[in-house]
Amino acid sequence: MARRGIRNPFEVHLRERYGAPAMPPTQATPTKDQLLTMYRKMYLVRRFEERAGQQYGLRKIAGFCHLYIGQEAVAVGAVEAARPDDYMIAAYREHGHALARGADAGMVMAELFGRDAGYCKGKGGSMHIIDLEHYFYGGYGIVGGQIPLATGMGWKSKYCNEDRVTLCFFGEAAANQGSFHESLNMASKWKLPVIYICENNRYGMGTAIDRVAAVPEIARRASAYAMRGEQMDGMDVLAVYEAMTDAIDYARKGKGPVLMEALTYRFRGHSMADPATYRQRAEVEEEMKRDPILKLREYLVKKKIAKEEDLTAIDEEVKKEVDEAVAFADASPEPALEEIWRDILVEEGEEDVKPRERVLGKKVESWPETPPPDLKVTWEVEPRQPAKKAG
Amino acid sequence: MARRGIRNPFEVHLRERYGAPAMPPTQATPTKDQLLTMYRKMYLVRRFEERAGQQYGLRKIAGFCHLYIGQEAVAVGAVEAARPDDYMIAAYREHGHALARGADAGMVMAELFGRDAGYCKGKGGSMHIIDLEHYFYGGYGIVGGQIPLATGMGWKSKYCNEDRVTLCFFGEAAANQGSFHESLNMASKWKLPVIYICENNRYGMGTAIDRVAAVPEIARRASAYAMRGEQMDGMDVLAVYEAMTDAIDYARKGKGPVLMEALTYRFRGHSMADPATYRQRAEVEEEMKRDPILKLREYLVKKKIAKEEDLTAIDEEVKKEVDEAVAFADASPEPALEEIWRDILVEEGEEDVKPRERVLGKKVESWPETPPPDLKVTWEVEPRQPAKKAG
Amino acid sequence: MPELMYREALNQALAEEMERDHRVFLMGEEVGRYNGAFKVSQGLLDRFGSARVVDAPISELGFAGLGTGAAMVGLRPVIEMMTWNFAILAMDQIVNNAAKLRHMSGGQLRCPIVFRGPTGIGGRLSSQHSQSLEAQYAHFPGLKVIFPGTPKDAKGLLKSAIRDENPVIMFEHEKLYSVKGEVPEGEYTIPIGEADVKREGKDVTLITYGRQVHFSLAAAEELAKNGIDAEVVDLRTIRPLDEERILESVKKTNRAVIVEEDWAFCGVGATVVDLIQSKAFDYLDAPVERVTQLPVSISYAANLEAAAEPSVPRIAEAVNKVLYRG
Amino acid sequence: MPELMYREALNQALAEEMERDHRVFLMGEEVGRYNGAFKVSQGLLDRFGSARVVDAPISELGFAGLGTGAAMVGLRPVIEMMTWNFAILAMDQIVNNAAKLRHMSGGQLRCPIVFRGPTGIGGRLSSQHSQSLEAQYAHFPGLKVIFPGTPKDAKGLLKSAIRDENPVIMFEHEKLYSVKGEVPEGEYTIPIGEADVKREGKDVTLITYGRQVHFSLAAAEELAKNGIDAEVVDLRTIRPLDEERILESVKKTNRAVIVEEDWAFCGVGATVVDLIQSKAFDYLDAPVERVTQLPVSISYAANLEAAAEPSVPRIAEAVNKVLYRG
Ligand SMILES: Cc1ncc(C[n+]2csc(CCOP(=O)(O)OP(=O)(O)O)c2C)c(N)n1
Ligand SMILES: Cc1ncc(C[n+]2csc(CCOP(=O)(O)OP(=O)(O)O)c2C)c(N)n1
Ligand SMILES: [Mg+2]
Ligand SMILES: [Mg+2]
Repeated sequence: MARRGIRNPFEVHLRERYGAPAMPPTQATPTKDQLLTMYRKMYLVRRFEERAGQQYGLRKIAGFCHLYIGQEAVAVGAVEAARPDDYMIAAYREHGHALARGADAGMVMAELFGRDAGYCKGKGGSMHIIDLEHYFYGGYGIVGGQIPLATGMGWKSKYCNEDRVTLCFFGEAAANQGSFHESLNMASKWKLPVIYICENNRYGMGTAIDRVAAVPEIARRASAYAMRGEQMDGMDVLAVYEAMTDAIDYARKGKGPVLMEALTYRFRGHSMADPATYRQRAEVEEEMKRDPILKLREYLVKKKIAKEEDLTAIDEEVKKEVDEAVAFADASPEPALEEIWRDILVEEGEEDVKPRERVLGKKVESWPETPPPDLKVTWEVEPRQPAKKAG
Repeated sequence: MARRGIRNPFEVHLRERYGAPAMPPTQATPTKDQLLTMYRKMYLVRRFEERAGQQYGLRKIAGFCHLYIGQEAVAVGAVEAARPDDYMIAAYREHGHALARGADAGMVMAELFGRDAGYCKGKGGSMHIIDLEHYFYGGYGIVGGQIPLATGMGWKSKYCNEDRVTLCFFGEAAANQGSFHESLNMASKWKLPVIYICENNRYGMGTAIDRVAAVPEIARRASAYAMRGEQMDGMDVLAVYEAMTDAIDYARKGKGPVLMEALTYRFRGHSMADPATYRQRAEVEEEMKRDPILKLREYLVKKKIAKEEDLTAIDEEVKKEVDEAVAFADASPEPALEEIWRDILVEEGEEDVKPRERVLGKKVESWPETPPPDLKVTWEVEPRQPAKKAG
Repeated sequence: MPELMYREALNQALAEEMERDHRVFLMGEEVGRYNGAFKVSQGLLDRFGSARVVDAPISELGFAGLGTGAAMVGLRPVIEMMTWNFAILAMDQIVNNAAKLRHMSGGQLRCPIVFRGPTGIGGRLSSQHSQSLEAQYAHFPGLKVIFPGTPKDAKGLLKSAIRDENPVIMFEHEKLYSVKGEVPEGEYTIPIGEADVKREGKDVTLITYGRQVHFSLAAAEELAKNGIDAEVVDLRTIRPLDEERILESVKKTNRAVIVEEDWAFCGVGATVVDLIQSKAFDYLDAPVERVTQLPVSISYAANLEAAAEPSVPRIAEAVNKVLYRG
Repeated sequence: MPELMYREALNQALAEEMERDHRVFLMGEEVGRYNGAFKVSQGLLDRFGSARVVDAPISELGFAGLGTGAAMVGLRPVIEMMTWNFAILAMDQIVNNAAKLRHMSGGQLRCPIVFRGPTGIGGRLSSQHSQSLEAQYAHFPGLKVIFPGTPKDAKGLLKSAIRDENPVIMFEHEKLYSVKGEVPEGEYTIPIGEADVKREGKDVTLITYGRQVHFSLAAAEELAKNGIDAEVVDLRTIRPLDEERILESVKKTNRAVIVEEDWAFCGVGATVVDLIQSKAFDYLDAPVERVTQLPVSISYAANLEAAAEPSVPRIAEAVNKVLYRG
């Protein structure tokens, strides 16, 4: 089977399914273009994050800065499986998600620098990268706080009768929050098109998930919501792509939400401030052998989809792009002081900011449409059935 | 089997077990005394609640007043299976729990009247009956709010190396709260001796649980916490007694918490203010056929454990007790006005109020002991194991 | 003008706005088949269907966040909290998300949502169920906070709130739902941010909002019998505060009493005192007095509950104090 | 006296109290193996074991409630909130349970618990992570609220809080943890409810708390160069407020400036203004001024963050204003 072949070179975890039965696999095979795109994006995220880490060391970035290094396959594989106008939302470890979605690296870096040319004018910083042009809704700092938001985004799609899905990323430690429980119950009951993607990197800050969770395999918890739950190898971009293709198809067809658990690992500390002494060196080294970028690279070469040189050329391009991003961020001034009063409340008649238009003067073509006031709501959550008087 | 025999005359639901395997049944057979005590208590609760309803009609009780009629078997069976010094806590539908525990009916009624002779000096009212003499900790009005409290009470027992368990009652609608999720995860992870007893009366106010829950069989959700979960027939006091005896034994032996789901029904509206028009008359009538008091009565007579006359004599005694309770409450004055300033903060050196002592001048013998400052904490939540430095 | 109950006025506002804009939906506990715990949503499920009038599970944090997320992508949710006491569970979504989306996104996102529901001392419900929480939300930039005292204001302000592009927190008082008042026929709105002089007077200014508007007006009538002519300023909106109207009145009367049901400590009235003393200090003939709930938890017992609340005699007493009378 | 960092002083307080009373345990995210997100609990797990220094799941509502329940039955929990921003999720347990147990039970229950953790503008963390929330808790009867500004006060107040029979909310400022100060050797406590005059002066009273104590002292030094002699009153406890010490100082200087990092609207300072104007109106030579955070959400950008905070020049400006100077 071709699909099995794709996963062959990787040491994959079993793709298990819990709860509601999964759909038959969709046999998603990425094209060569897609494979190269995924390679490029993963390397972009890696390189970007390495440079962000450096810049943090140079004190050009401050506050918390959570790097995505090691987890690149999750965001990149998921984005590749989704439509560009599917909604996407994440937590504070979201530089990679924004970049995978197509955000401008320079403007992301400028945001990390707290500069005017950042996506959020430097107001949000590392934890709040938001790029609506790419349907990327951020970037949230309260653990678990974005999970109800995603549920509402899914609600909107159902309400407006769209076939859009929402991808919601969060960590395994966030699954211990009440917001997870309340959201998944509602999403399942109302069959909202949301894919809840738990990036299980095994640690929430310094705490291993099995120290604080009775059921550390988050996908298993789907059964408490009569929801489809599934694990995928988060260190294997093709496994993610394949599993997410299935899951998205399922949700898009209106069958309900899915809880996906990506088994992954972060190679760095929780944030730039964390020396990560709570992990054994051997464990980290073992996991680094499963580096998702190296894996894909080996696969592409072995399968003769690309030559070493082609990939090295991509690497070089990406390095340049990231160098330029840093230079771009460096060159941007701080936001003007009067910005302090802006964006607290929407003023009468005020338009929303389109970052690339504002910063680069580019005409922004894609932007999430707002439903019109006269939209037809055809959905019924449940049959109308007034009860009769009791005795 | 004798135990099967006990349940014979009743139309019981299957006693299912989910999640962690249950212990072998303990073959709990109540003695004749216990059977009569349970009968008496169930009828006391019934009668008390009927009179409370009347008094509400007479405007002697105000605010919200949630009657327990129909659900008596749950609190009574559970209390009978527990030790008197096991902790117990419930929500706002708790008159029955307090009475089952042995609270003075007159003082409960006085609390409902908002009088000085009430358990809480009339400050708490119907939703906050608290009787520490009987290890009954209330009485809480925020749906799901008592579930974390119970978890902390169980924590204390473990911390102090007691073999005490905590019984925590809540409704099925409360299981949709984040507090349920967060509590059960911690309790299971730390193997706290808490029995979470979900009284599934099928409605949270006017909303049937299957309208708002993806998994309306609450016990099934235990699997998300690797916890023992089990359903019991909440209209059958012997089934409750038996299942709870097992569950308490399991928790007391340190095997961890249990999620028990009592399938029950409330015969009245959500509160006195609720006409309950959201239920079909036929449904209510059908459920009333399963009246737990009638069932036990029939069983006692059929099994020749008691004669009709004996039970009628108990009924008469109870009626008198409740009449006296009303008279007692009527005779109590309102709290003194300076009470407004008391019980907001504990003042230096202030003693805790012992209600029966304060109101009736009785020497209170049993009272939850406070652990001494020099108690030995022998429990370790997890092995101490400092991690080595990562690379 | 026809007389309507406060709850009916709110119901009209909801129905009109849902008719006008199909992006508006109402979600909360018991809002649908039960027609609302306080019957504010009477008939709306039948009229608008179950996707627009939605019975939520008891998951305040979850559905407050769901609404916020839906607002982020263009819907206009009205989230009913059965009471604001329960919404403390949802405060994170309101304060950390709804109030900050515009800011964190540097102007990309907007969050047009209304969180509304009853508050205050509802009557014999004890301490968990009898809280005033308007100061809690008014504290945060990024939110608007309204608290109408009459059916007319309730309807007009709710309509403005639903049309507002920002998150609006609306407090309704449990004991006002059955209070009647004149409500104009046909379309009208009342702008957020405008206080209303409910009674003109020249001797003292009573500044108030919510249910206390009625107590204040009653006190003004009492005081009139003693020849004291009180002006009653109904804030209606707590944030943004109508500074101008407050100061104008105080500069005229030179004396102010603030009447609020909430606790005094860090309450709305404290902010009004601050405003007056900092911007009209020289006009004041006496320190500003406040009539608030006593600094205690509210009891179930009738006498303790009543004694803790503001009352007409307590208002009159405060007025006499600022007038150096009695 | 030895110099200690604020975090070390807190650590000492915890260790001493845990030694003294075995009912005391510390629970929170990362308090154990990680030794605390801000290292306040450094070494405590090793010393006291995993039942007394407990790494909790990210379930703020759950473990705040667990602590409250444990306190109800006789333990004395210290619940660490990684920051108070996250504790908004737990507010229901604090406000609806811990603060009301004594009341609802008519005096049967007590709830000796400390909720503590960092707060304030921690430095380049944007709006969700930079909030001041002391006014939120100070609002409610049934809670005590403390906010020490120095290592000495931090240690002494935390020890008092742990021994208190009531729920105590303790705010620690993120930026104070590495600030050093003298801490007496040996056993001492600082009573809850007592303000402290950190600098005596006669021209104007600066009333402040938390990190702003340092800004206020720095401003006083600046002002001294211009011949202005400022008294700095450090509240230390926000509720109950030390009314006496505040009024005494204001009656002496006749001028007051309140300096707080929190937002102004319904903030602590508003209540202090109310106190002063209502009880020392005739002593005031000028309206009370407030220096607070601007009414905006805090941005990540360095310049916007800095401009929103109180600062020495802003304090000096306010002092000049109440002195009708410059
Ligand atoms: C409600 C809340 N509690 C605590 C924190 C502090 N905190 C930030 S990230 C984090 C760990 C989260 O771990 P996980 O969800 O697994 O995501 P990861 O960082 O591994 O991507 C914690 C405790 C927070 N930001 N919000
Ligand atoms: C947090 C919260 N939300 C809503 C309410 C209003 N309310 C009180 S009881 C109730 C229904 C609870 O149903 P369930 O948990 O099944 O218990 P039952 O009343 O059936 O015993 C609701 C919605 C509340 N008290 N607290
Ligand atoms: Mg993680
Ligand atoms: Mg129920």
